[in-house]
Amino acid sequence: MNLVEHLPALQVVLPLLSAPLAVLLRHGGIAFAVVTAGAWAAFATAIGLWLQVGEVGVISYHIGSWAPPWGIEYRVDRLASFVLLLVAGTAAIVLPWSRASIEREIPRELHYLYYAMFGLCLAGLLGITITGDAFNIFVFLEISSLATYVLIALGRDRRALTAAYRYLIMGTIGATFYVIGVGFLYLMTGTLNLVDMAERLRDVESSRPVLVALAFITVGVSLKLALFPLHQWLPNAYTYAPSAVTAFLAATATKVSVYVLIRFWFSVFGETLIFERLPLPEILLLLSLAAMFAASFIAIFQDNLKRLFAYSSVGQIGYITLGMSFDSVSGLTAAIVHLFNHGIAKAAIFLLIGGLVLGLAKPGGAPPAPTFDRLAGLARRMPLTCFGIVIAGLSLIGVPGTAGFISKWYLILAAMEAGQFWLVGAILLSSLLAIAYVWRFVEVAYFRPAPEAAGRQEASLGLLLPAWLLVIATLWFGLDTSFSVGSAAEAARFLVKVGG
Amino acid sequence: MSSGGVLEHFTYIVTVFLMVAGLYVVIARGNLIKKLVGLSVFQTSVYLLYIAPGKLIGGTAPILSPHYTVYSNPLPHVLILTAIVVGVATLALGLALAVRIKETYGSIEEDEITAADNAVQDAEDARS
Amino acid sequence: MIVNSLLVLMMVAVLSLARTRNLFAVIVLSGIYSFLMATLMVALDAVDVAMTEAAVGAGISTVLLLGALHLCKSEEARPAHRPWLPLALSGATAALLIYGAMGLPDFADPNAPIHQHVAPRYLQNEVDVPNVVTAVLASFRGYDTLGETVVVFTAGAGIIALLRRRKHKPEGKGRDGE
Amino acid sequence: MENDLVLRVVGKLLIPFILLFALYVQFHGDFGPGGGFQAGTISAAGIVFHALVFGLEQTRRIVPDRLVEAMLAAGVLLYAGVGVAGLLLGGNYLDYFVLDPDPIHGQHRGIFWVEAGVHITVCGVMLKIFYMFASRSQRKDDEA
Repeated sequence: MNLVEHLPALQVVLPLLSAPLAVLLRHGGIAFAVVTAGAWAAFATAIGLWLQVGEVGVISYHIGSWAPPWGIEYRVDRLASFVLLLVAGTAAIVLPWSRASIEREIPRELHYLYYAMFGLCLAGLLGITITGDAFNIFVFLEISSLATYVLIALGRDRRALTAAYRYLIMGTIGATFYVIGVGFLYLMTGTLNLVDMAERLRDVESSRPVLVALAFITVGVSLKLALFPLHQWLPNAYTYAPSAVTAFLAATATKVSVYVLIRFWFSVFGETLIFERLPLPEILLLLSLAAMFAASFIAIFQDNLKRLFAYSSVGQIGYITLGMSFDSVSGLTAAIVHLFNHGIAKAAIFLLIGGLVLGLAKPGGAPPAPTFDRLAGLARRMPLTCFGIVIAGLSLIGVPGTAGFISKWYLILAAMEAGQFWLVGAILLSSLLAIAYVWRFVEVAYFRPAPEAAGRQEASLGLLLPAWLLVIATLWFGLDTSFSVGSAAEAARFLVKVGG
Repeated sequence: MSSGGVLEHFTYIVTVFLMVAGLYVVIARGNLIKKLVGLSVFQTSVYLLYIAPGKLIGGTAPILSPHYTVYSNPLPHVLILTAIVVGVATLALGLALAVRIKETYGSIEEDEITAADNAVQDAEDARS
Repeated sequence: MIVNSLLVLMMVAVLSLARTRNLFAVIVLSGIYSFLMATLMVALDAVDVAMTEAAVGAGISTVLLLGALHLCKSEEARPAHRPWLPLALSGATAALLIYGAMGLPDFADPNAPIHQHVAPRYLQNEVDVPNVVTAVLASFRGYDTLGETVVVFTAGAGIIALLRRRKHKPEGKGRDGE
Repeated sequence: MENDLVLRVVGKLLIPFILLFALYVQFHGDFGPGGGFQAGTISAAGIVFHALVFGLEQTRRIVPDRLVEAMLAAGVLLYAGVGVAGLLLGGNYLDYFVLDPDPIHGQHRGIFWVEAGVHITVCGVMLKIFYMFASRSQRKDDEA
């Protein structure tokens, strides 16, 4: 057996196997070891695939040795390998972090189930990204979704239950819309393989069922990616989920959905249909702007730090979809690079907030909600945690030297290239809103007096190290862009054929 | 490609009606269990969209036998088998959540739950 | 003809389901709906689907719903306001679906793409299993079925995580940890 | 219901047949409608029937929670394991052709084991859900 040849299968199967093993062994510590090993193996595999794509180009792997379109194909191109790296890398960092935090957030007898669900969620997200089959996307979407609902419901507040229920309803509607769309495409083409489908769609491109399929897939996936105004499930889900879950979801779940949308728009339906015959880019542009302004504006007025950054996520997704709406290499590059940069910055922020609430908890007690009244003067007590949040916050604003600046820079380039100079103003203006919500944290944590004179009481090294790894990554990718922008640009050039 | 008559498309029209009726129950009703029933009707109706076009006149179930030559399309059947299983898994999980919500909130009516949450929110705001 | 009468019956079931406020009746109606669907699947040659839908839709789902209803003991409340927005959304969805469905290949057209492409190879019995659905399910698209099994596993493990009795009570009245 | 003699006798007689029917559905899946999922549901139904006739505690003694939870995981591991076996024998993931020197026979072998995996997981999950709901409602009835 040549291991390198089978990397695509191992990418999903290794984390997938870790989950039933965790349930079989029924022990928190062992489950932690098994699932973390699975996540690290997935990360190593993702690195291997990324290198392999650089050497040989698109990798096609036939599961069960059945050639596509009869069997299910795994297909890795530059974009897929980039997203795989983001998802597996985030999991590899968040899982070790979560050991200490769930100790205080989740009853001990459920720990092994938490790890199993985490492994399933990871395997599901990786499966969505790597597969080249429309129906297989649905199956793995449901694996990751069901695991996500459970992970959110494990949050300590009872509102976690209602958040999970609402997400279950909206997520299932989204998935069913997706199935309807795929059904129409299948009836028109007779195939489920995405490459085969794209080829056969050329004959029936603007027939009515294809247009309807496009509408249903777009709306269904937009529900999952929390495109404004379909984002209602997101704020509560992020606020009340356990800290580690919030960090992982914020960095990966919505990003993988964006990936699915890019895949369908650019690889399956094709740009001619999307950008020349339909007003889709205009609609997406409007919704993106609405997200950038409305969601960021709402974020400013939140009292719970987690909820504040949840709304900020909805706003930041607006930048990603804005990049998609240009139909140009630079626009798509901006979208893909922001998907990556925002993912790591948000994971860093939510991990640090997780460490912060653990620091606020009374000894042995449960962590409280990070409301602003509890954060006054906290920078003196937890300087490293607060400083990390500020740096990652600067990346959300787009300050030069951080990764966020790179994404906005490319976004502005794309807007100018498209001749839409007013958008440059809009992007800068919306960044002011980001300054406002990040400033709220700075003001409370650094300039308000602490209620009681508490000494330095920093989070433990196990909590700080993974989070700071991500903080340093946001700085690193703000200075050295050869990996992030390089991958994104290569992916974009591969996807965009007609435009600039 | 299609004659487009209403009668020829009776199956499709009913399918659409069933789907949308399920969707309506999900989004319009406030009872958590009723919503899940609607969701399950919505998902179940989608099966028809896949299965009905797979049927061939004079065809038979895709179980090969020397007595038949025309078989209905097996692929939609396979896909829908998977979809049925996914549907019941979602339903079971949704019901478990509903049970937990009933235990912690004492209600499974969306309006009452929202009211309870808002009351807590107001109390928190008043404190801060 | 059978198909059409079943379709009409299903419409009646769904309409009364939507209008009824007694949850027990709603669950029974949804069971009837699934059973009608299973019968329809037989008429459409999908015997495997029919068997599963009868066991799952009419059987397991109904049992699960009744069990949950027993634990929740609830009657649906009267809606406080007219649901105009849901009506509009559903109407738009219906219009879009019908617009698309009108362009689909005719019912039972042997020249439709789904009968011409991919499926014919499945009917050549390469793996020597007479029930083609089993062959495609377990072999050609076996990976989907692995995913399906994992979905079932996820739901099972998730329900354990949600419903297992906690040793200490983690949730109080909407507080977060004071 | 637990004290009804007729029911207990009928139950004792019927349950083996239900389980036998499950096996029939499992193995007849190659030739007619049926397969691991349906068969798993039926065998779970047989055990649920036992619980209804003889009481939940009695059934829990025969099919304990530990076993049921192990079944959840074991089925998935078996299914995914068949895929790994394909890898180890030099094929792609889930390649059944390499499972036997005769490729067609290998296909049959692969289908047999993955269907068994589906059966075990589905039966385990159904039973576990039944146990969880049933023990909750018992407690609820006690409280009431």
